[in-house]
Amino acid sequence: MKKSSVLITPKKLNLQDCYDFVQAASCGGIALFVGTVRNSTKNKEVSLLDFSAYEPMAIKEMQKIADLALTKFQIHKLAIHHAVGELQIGDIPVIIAVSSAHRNAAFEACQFAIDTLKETVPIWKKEHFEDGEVWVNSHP
Amino acid sequence: MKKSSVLITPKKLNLQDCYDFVQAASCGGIALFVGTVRNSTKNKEVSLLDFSAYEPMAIKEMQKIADLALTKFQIHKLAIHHAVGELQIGDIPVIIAVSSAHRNAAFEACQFAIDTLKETVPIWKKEHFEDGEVWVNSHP
Amino acid sequence: MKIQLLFFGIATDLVGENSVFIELKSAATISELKKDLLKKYSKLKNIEDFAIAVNEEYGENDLVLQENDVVAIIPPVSGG
Amino acid sequence: MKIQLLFFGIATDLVGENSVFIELKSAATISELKKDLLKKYSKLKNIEDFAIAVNEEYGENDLVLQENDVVAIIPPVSGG
Repeated sequence: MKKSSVLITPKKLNLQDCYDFVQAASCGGIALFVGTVRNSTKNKEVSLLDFSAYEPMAIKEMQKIADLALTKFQIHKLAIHHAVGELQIGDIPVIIAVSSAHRNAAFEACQFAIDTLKETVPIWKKEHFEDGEVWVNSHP
Repeated sequence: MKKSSVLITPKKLNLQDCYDFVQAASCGGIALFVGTVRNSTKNKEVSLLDFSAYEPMAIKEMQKIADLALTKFQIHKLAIHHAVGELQIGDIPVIIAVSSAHRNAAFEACQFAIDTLKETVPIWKKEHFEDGEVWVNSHP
Repeated sequence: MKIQLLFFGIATDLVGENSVFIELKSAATISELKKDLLKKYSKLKNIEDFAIAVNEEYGENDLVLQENDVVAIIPPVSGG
Repeated sequence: MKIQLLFFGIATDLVGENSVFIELKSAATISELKKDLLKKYSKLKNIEDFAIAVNEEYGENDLVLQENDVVAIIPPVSGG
């Protein structure tokens, strides 16, 4: 049985899909994290975000996070889904879902996965403002 | 604007409803916890669970948790929904959803809410097995 | 004075009632009520412990009960 | 020897390319490549820092490159 679902897609991410993948009769809890596009960053109004990825490598790095989380925490299954392309305010760039028999492991693995994703996975976002655009984290 | 959604219902809980209540343009992350009915407890096979509540008081205690979480953590909105009645394996007794500008506050508030709910809210579950039934936590 | 008792969870099963009205001496505290209850419903000793809520709020042992209070027997909770 | 360079994120914008093939001396290390890149594409100095991936895996500075390696310039990531 596949223990992890790793996905990069230009389509809208689906919370229920992630839930359904991890849900199991042996599990008492599911922790989820949903990233959403905020309307502002450092007090500047964002109009949209554009996500791009080095896809084959990003998939590998996401799979490493999944495999490491499955080793490190007493969890059952996990899903890491990331969107690419143009996202509007309120859209969902990322969903993490983790199921486990006991809830603390699910919470810990979920936080570990999103924290690590933000450090290692080769995905970039460009914020578009009224008056220009900025590659996040890359400011010269 | 209502900052919290507190619900006890005999109907099926809905993940998307909780998500939609907390989601907002000012938020960068939503943490969710979904409790699910496990097929076993202490290695005994569970056939179904029956949840009952002291409803008016349970609603008050859930509201206290919501209000306290909104004070204690830098979060935007939160939902605490609990089901009552007979639940089968895989069914959802509880959903917590929390939105915030930054994800750590959402995770912390979500864990705080479920941990506190399990300590203070007057809701009880009776586990039904092949050979009998047990009120959880109340074993003589 | 008269108060209403509500039983929940395992307490309902042990006592065989959801709700009863009982007579109590004036100004009884929760800890006095608990002693009375354990005498009247000795099966309640089968619960590890129980809390008392008065008018839908948890009450400490030294809380003084009033006429017409609604007093709930709260066995260890197990929601979530 | 010939290697392929891939640019992502802000690096694409700075360099104006997604992908180029370049000639490199045999057995060059990643840190040698980085120096070459900063000479050849001086605008890359505008990025705080960048990592290098070789054939879809992060590489340390002392990693020795091989003919036909696919080498990606990875500016600070910002997914999630």
